[in-house]
Amino acid sequence: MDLTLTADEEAFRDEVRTWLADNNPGPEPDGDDSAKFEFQRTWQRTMHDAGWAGVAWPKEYGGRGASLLEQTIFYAEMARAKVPRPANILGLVMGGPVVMAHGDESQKERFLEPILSAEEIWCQGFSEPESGSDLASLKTKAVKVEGGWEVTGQKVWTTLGHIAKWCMLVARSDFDAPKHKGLTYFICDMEQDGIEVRPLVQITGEAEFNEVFFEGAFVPDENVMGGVGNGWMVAITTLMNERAGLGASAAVGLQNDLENLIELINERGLGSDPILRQKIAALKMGTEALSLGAMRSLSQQIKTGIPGPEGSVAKLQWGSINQEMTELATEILGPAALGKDSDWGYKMLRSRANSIEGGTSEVLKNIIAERVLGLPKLR
Amino acid sequence: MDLTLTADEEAFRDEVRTWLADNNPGPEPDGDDSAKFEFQRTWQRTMHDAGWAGVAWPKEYGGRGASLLEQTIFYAEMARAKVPRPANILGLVMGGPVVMAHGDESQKERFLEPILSAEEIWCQGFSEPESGSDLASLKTKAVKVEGGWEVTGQKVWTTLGHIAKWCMLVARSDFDAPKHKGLTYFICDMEQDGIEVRPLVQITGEAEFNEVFFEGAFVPDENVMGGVGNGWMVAITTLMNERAGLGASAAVGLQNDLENLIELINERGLGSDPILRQKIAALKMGTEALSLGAMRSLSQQIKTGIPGPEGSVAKLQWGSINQEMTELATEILGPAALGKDSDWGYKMLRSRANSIEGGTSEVLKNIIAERVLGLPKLR
Amino acid sequence: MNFGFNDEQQEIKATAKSFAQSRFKPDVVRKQVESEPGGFDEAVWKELSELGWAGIAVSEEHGGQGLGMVELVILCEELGYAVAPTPFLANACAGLALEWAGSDEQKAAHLGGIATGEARGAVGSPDVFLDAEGAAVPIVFDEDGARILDPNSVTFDKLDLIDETRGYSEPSSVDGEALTGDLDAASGRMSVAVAAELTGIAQRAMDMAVEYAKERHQFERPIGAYQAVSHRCADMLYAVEEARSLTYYAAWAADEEPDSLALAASMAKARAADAAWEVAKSSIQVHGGIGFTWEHDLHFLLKRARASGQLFGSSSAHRERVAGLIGMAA
Amino acid sequence: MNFGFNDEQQEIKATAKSFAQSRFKPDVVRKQVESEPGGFDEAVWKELSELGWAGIAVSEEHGGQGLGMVELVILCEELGYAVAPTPFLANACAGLALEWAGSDEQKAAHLGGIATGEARGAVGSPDVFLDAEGAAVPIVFDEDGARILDPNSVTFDKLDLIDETRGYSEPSSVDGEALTGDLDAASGRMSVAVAAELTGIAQRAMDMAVEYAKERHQFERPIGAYQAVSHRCADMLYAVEEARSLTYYAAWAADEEPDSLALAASMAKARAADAAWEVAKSSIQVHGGIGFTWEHDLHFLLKRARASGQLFGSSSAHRERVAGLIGMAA
Repeated sequence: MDLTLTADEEAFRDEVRTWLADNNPGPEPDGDDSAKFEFQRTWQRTMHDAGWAGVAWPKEYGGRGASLLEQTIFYAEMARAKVPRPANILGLVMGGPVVMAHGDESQKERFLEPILSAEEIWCQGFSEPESGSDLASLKTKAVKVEGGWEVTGQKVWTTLGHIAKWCMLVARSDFDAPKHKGLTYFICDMEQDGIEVRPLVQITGEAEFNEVFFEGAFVPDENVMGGVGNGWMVAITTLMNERAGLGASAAVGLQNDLENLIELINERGLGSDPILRQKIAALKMGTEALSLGAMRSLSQQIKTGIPGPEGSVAKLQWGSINQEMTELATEILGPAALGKDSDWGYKMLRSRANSIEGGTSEVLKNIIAERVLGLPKLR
Repeated sequence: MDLTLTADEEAFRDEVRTWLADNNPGPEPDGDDSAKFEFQRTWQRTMHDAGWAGVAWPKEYGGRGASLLEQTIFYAEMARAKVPRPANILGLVMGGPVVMAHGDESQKERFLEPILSAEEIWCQGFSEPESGSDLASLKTKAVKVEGGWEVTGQKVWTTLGHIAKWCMLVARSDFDAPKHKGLTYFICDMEQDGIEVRPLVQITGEAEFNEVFFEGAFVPDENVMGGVGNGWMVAITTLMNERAGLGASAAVGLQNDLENLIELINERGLGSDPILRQKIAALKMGTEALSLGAMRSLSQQIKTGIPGPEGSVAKLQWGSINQEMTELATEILGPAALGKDSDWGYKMLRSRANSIEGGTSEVLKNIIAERVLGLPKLR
Repeated sequence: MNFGFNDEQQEIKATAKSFAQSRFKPDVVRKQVESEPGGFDEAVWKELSELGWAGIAVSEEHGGQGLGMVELVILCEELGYAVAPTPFLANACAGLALEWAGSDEQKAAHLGGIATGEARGAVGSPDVFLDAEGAAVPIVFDEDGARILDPNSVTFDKLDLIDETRGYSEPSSVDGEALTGDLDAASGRMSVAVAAELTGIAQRAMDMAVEYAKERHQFERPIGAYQAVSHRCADMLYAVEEARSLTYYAAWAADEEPDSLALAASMAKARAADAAWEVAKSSIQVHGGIGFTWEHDLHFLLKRARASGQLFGSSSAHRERVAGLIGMAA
Repeated sequence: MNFGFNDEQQEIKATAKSFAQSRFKPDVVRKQVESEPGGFDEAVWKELSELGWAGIAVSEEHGGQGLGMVELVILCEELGYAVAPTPFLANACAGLALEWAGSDEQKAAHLGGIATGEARGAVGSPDVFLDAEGAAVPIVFDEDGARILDPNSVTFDKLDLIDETRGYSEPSSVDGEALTGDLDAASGRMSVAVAAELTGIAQRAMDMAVEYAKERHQFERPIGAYQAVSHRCADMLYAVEEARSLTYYAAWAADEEPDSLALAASMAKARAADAAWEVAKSSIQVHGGIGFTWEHDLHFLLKRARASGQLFGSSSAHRERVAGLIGMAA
């Protein structure tokens, strides 16, 4: 057991840290979302020019081909340096990987480079109003037509739907096949009639997500990913990518927030409050456990090559720690935290979604019970 | 809304309170269980001679025919006066009521009086090793023979099984009928060969319960209760009796314990500990809510005549409050509470069963979800 | 002993329910919030006042109904259930403050207008006032006591809080004419009124969760058939019922057993505040994504629960008070 | 970076597991408790010592294996998993106390016997000692520091605690020869050793719950198919894994990054103590009635979890310490 970095690993970390220090564009601009987004796009270009955008991608596809550990170090350093997230995040962590895993040569040729350069933004069209946790029950239908498919239906929770060029779209191409079998994974061009994108306003008052309405939208045959009828399998591997390696960087984010909270508490002269001290200690322990757990599963994965289900555990832990921390912060701030301009107040409201987005806590616990503990599935 | 007692109710309470003050036999003797039990038997006789043993029973059966409210007052006063429980508790709250509800004249003639006088002790033969929550899956079988039934199987969690004269026994008399239909409710004489009673030692080291093994035990036809094949219905009504009206007296018991705990805390100079103050206040609020909830449902029942499911809620609340309180007390006492002779230590261990006995928390929540909230049953 | 409503109280409850649910339909509340956040409909306030509710707990000699806390609590709970944008609570609390802590002159001067709703009262702290805009009798509570502010010399700067179903503002000054009576008697009752509103909010959030759990299907079952959801709903029920039991008891104590008020009020306020917040959060979890959207009504409940929960003392402050009142040595 | 065991550590773990599970089979533990509560099998202790484990973390110059806390933690976890009646922990803690806080003379005098297991060490507080009966080097820790007691002049009165898988006693006197070295370095490591034992207990309680949830059927389903049970088990998993991550980290820090030991040790001890207690309770709930019976092994875990959880400071005391170490102003 050795939790220190090897010389090489340390060299890599220093390289990352130095580069981030030199190129950190600073906090995102206030004001309208499109300004924020252009800021993120520029930032991703900067990253790409230095070869960092595709840190996890193989060299052959323009990535850096970093090892699992290096990726983790990179994401953790990003969180540590508090740099913005790259504009095309879904393209980088989901779109690219799925094209590399399931795409043919021409698809790789067509899609990969513009993802790295943030020239073409990607969004995800999985969830539907009637299919939140139960992906296999998707109803959006794709009908075979001359040279391609015609898609009709509604998707929801589509981040960047209004800006994206491409949508990772899972739709039902065969209504006679059993639930899981009838789905196909498409790369759908968002720039066409027959697609309407409406912002979905959250309880925080902002609109991170969209609803997307498909009314006979066309997808050419060459944009089918992984073959007709394989949509379920392709989508699942993509979802795995979403959760993998989350732990380490998430923990750094929590650690940053926790430090701010402790500062806040001390400023208000509450540092000696025994109840607060117990709660802060518990949050610290949870944050450390999350980060250490990520390192343990990473070591495991490096050794065995198999990604464990720890992503689900980490997601769950992160969500509950974040909810508890933001709630505690707002309790301390009192009425001030109820102001619409309060940063902690916003975080507190936003955190309510942490136990829903990217897999509800209930679904994650099912996964852990079944896949980790081997408990029987409820039939 | 009026939470004060009417003149009559107050008169009744004063009568009870005075009588209990004059006749309280004091704490149970230490030492062996049989001494304890005889003490309880004598106490029940004293109660019966004054007409209190059957406080809830109709006058015609030797009871006092007290109103629902009077019963509640009586039980609360018993808890308040910290008098022992009557020896034949199961006979009084389950055996008697079931005979009165489902028995014929000769059965009433035969069974009721000796219950009140504690001459004949009753025990309950419902649970089996394989059937804890799932009563309908009982396997103990009753085979028709000349003049009666021959019973073979095993029962568990049988309080007083070693002392009881009669066992409220639910067994499967028809293996072809659907689960719920094939059960019959018997009053089985425990004083016969073919019945073996073994003490069941708990994690506390004592044996409150027994395992009872039936090996061709005989039950005459006249001891069938409510008719062959009606066992399920008869048993369910009995279980209702077990939980009804629990709240009020349970709350008094918790209130007594809470006062002792506060005294303990103050003695140790910990009364000003902010964390303890929060926890104690929460326990007080839970205890008050339990007692008030019992009064609310009682008023409801008096008005509508229908007993609500509040018994299940109260059972659940009581259990969790008792578990939290005993745990807190042992934390405060530290290592001293780990002594086998520690009263709080014993209570803490014993409380672990509160969320299991008389309906597990899981089953109670199912009941509340289905019967109170009308949520769909899991099929 | 009858821990239930008498006929008159039941009639009040029935009327209040139908009034609240017809005048403050979800889409009406939404329109109010989206068109004029923090505002309310004067016409509906007039209507409500004409029912005598503005002065339900104001003594008859001062033009009120002369009813008690139990009756007031019934109204607060129903209006809370509807997250009604109305100055009812603020006005009622001002009435309680004057009724229990005001001098005869102060009562004579102000209670009449509060009872008719034509010269509204409002209450608040130096940081936050409730529905003070346009109020004739703003009363501030702070560690120095309570004072009636002069609406002509004090201005109220609107605060943009997450709860937009009610008007929050900050007073430019907190100087005024002191209330010299029994402030605990007043603030205890004010806490009970808020506890009732919070109980109504918790009940509504639970009802929405239960209804959704019956309709929504995932994996070929209504989600309410899964214990992760059904047991969550069962937990909501205890929270709601505990809050209600303690709140009704506190209201009754205020009317019939004032010695118990201090303890009862703190227990009620702490429990109801926690119940409303926990149940609202839990209801969002049951709803999943849709519960996190602006277009769904749950967030009005969540935000009101948070804001009202902090009025007149946090839950931990009230628990701390409870501990002292039940004999924990300081 | 490799947060996993190296080959030697894996070999130790494998040996420890098979040793603990063969020598401390459930029925063996039960027989020990029922025949001689608080006692242990000298022969097995001798065997364990001959494997070099009694002195695994004792420096080679004093006859030990000279291995680190990581290796010690592996043994503590496996022995905890088996709720083994053995003086291993007490002896190991005494070794740590001397190794890190003893003078050269004290080390020379006592570590040898501790390393061979022939002159056992034991640790405790003025209230409670662990397996001190027959120990040659009893060391007391209290607010005045730590002292080696003279076994010939001190008697240990057996305490009848609910945990009968280990010997607890009270010393007749706590005077002795002071340890003058770095007591924090010693007690931090002692806490980590206990945290490891507690992690093993939590793991065992979880394994039993999961196994039972797969076998036990109610209402025509294995109970593990119900979310009330399966999500309970999932919650156990985080508790166990959090305890393990923090414990391994603390052990590593003790060996490689001593500056982090104080914080790491308190985090590990607090988390592991709570995990063991919560998981043991939760496992009883999964088992239902049978889990409440003496004939089932769960109560040995529950009671050991409670007793070990209080060694060297309660969880809240350790959290309090954590708060101070991460910058909460006193």
